[in-house]
Amino acid sequence: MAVTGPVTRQAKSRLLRIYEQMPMPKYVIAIGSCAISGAPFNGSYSIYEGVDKVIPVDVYVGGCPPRPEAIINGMLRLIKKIGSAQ
Amino acid sequence: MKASNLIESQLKDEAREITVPRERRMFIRIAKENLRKSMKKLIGLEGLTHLSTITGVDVGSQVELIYHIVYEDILVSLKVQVSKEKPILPTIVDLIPGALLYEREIHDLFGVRFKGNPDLSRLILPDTWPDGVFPLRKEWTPERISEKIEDNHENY
Amino acid sequence: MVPEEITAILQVFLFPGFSFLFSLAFFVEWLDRKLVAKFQNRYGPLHVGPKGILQPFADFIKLLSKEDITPAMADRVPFIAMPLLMLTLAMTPLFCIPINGCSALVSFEGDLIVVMFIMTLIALLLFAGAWVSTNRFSTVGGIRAGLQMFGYEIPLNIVMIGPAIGAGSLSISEIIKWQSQGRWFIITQPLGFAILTICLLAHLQVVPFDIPEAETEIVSGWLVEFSGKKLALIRLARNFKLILAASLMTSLYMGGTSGLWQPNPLTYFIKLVVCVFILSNLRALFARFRIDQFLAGVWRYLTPLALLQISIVEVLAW
Amino acid sequence: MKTIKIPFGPQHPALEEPINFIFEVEEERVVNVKPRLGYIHRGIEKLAENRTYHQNVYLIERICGICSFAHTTCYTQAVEELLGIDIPERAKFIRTITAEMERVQNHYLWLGLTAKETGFETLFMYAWRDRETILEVLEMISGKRVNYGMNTIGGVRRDILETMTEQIEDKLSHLEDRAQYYKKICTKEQTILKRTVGVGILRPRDALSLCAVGPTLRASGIPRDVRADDPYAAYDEVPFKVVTYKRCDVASRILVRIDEILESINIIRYALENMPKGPIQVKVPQRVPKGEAVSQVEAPRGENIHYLKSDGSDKPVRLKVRAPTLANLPPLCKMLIDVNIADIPVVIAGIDPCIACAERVMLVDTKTKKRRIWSGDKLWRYSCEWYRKK
Repeated sequence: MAVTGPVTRQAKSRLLRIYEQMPMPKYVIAIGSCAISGAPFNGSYSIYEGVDKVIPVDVYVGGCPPRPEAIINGMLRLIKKIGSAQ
Repeated sequence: MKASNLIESQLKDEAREITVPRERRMFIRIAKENLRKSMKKLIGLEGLTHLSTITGVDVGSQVELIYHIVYEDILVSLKVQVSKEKPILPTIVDLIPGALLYEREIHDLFGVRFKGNPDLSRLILPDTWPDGVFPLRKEWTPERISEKIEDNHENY
Repeated sequence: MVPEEITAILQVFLFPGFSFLFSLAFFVEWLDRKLVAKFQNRYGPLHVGPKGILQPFADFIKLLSKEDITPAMADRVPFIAMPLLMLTLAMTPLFCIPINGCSALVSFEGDLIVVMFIMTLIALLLFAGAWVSTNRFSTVGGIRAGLQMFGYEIPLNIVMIGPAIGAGSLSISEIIKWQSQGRWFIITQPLGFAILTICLLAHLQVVPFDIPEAETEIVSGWLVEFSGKKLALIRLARNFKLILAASLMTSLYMGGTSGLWQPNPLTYFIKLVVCVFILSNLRALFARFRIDQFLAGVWRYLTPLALLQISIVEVLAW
Repeated sequence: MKTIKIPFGPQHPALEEPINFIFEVEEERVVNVKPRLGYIHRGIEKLAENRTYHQNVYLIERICGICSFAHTTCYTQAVEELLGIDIPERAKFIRTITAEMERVQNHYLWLGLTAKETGFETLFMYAWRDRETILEVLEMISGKRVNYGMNTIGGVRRDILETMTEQIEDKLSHLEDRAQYYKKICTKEQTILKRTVGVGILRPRDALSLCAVGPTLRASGIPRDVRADDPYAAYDEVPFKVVTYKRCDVASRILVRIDEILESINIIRYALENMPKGPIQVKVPQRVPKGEAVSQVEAPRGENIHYLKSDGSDKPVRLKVRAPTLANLPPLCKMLIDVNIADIPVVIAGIDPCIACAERVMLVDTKTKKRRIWSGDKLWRYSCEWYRKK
């Protein structure tokens, strides 16, 4: 599951619901610094500082917005991680 | 400057004070009572009037609402003040249907109630948001807000 | 074990039977995905196997390994049975299509009617599967699939009867023998071939008519609740439907295995690839119709044209 | 508005608000619509009040990934008006050029997504491939594909050098004939016409009373464009035509946007030729004198309004941002009345919502009063999650 952008208070319940609906094995990749730590919106009353406050995250891709190459690199790492976990 | 003179002539009796910071801009302060009257006049002018948005500003004990209206090429801002204790204003949704969402947003963030607005339900803030907390008011500092929210719905 | 029985078993399991059809299914899916990718100016599957040819097989294995969720509200037995049924139903008509030489494994007078019946059964099964998985999307998807079926069934069946009347027999192998003297029905009945392609597109629920599975409107229609092994079987069944559609087009209108020289599987294979090319070409060209536009279009244009085609065949007996 | 393919990463439109529509439906016809926002409400206006003016530039840029330059232009103009400074001519021209490039990029993106909504995959792929060319140009100028970070209070941070102009030139001509090609398709291709003509009607009278903005308004025949009515940056020196169409449906919105691509390309060409020499930035004090300012900008999706109030300190008292999509919501609700359920995504895409249109469409069947919640399209949820694989 690829999560981008900050997790707002309103959207948290839906994120959790979708996470549970996913068939096993589940992997989450947080794309963008907003998803990693809430980036410029830190301190706002309506967002959580990062996706890992809500669901476990496997791979983080930094950048705001991250470059396409960075995302592809993130995906490759995820695939390696899946391979090693298998 | 035909358009601006036209507006001035129309609103001169209601307007308490008119300032023109630069061409194509105009700020007019009006009393709460004749908000609807001046709005009707503005819409009455032939040509194209379009409500861009309503801005809320917390000025100490009062909440100031600014109605930004574009007429021809001039951006007119009608400023109305309403007290924080009794924040009630007549709605303008019947005059300008487009104002519905703006009024709901102001109601969410500033707590100003618009008499006559058909539906003032939550627009921006989540459903679990505690009533009475109006984030954009100065007295609600970010710390107070987050602490009020934490104890409100920890069950989430 | 008498030699004939061995060869019969070999034929059923090996050559024109299961293993050949399975590999053909994956090859056809790969071909379709590659062609559509080429039309859309992108690569298509690349990494698994040479030129990505093993990608469909890899998808199949991956889906088998995924967790298989049966929604609590859905009634279990039909929900589980539906993909299996769909796969078997999609595969059986392929045995009536002659691939090796002029006669199919199972060829008797009237096997064309059996094929038509099974194709309608598949569409019905799809509607039942959607209804069983009690998800709002799938119910709407199922209703749309049902509606779409009413639309394309009649012209499809009429147009499939055309060549049978022309060749004077209801068995696909006879039709091919009749066409082997070079008189392909595509030349004598071009209108029939066009209508057959359009209806097969609707049968395969491919883009211009993928209304039951419209991604942007109802996520993935009746497919939404199937996951894991069930989804793998359904996708495999869809590949078989594609082979069935392409081979129907070849055997009924383009002379199946009969070609310039002695009938053999190679000519059938080439024509199959040509038909898949036509189908995926159409798939990449159109936007999706709404269900009411589709029904209006079918009842106003396709059915009368199909009747016209049949009357021409009846009168002139080409 | 994105798909589940990996390469469409975060630079995909960072949309503003995933929205929840409540439709009341009689069989296939929609009877009433009620929007519900807030899924991505990040409290930007509250954050802006405890950040300095220069920090706010980065915050404002991240309101919306696609019209980020429009937001920063609007914000910096408001601050410059309060400071009473005038930015150098060259900076004005660079702002105009980058704004028009962002418009071209936005409209190509929108064209692709509308095609995706109607199920036309190929046009979606083609439009997005062509969008890459304009993204390369933007990357060459500003170093970033989306949130360019070009704007700062008092001018622009990067210059458009002479060496870049002829590269930009041939990329623009490529984009121009692609736009002509798409215009031919969108007027002749039967399947697109079937799905867009006569769908989502917005009559001029409704467009005016509901305060629609941008291409949605201009597609109903009303020539209102902030670049013409209240020229900012270098728009008073650059000649251009306001594009309007009369047919008031999704098809005319497609044509308005394609014509605007062509118009923007001419503006960029004209501005590149007679861009004056000179500095591109002016030194600016930290503290802004007391006062208030309203600034308007024509973002790709419509009119963008920023209201800024300052009290002499280095932090704004109040910053109000109204993005064009909020203004286009009431007209959208009007358009969605008595529309076929299958057309809902197409009509929503019509106003090019800067919303993930992850609409959780709740169908309230008026007869049976049964409430069916349709998560309209889980794939499109912006702030929550994309499926990793279909």
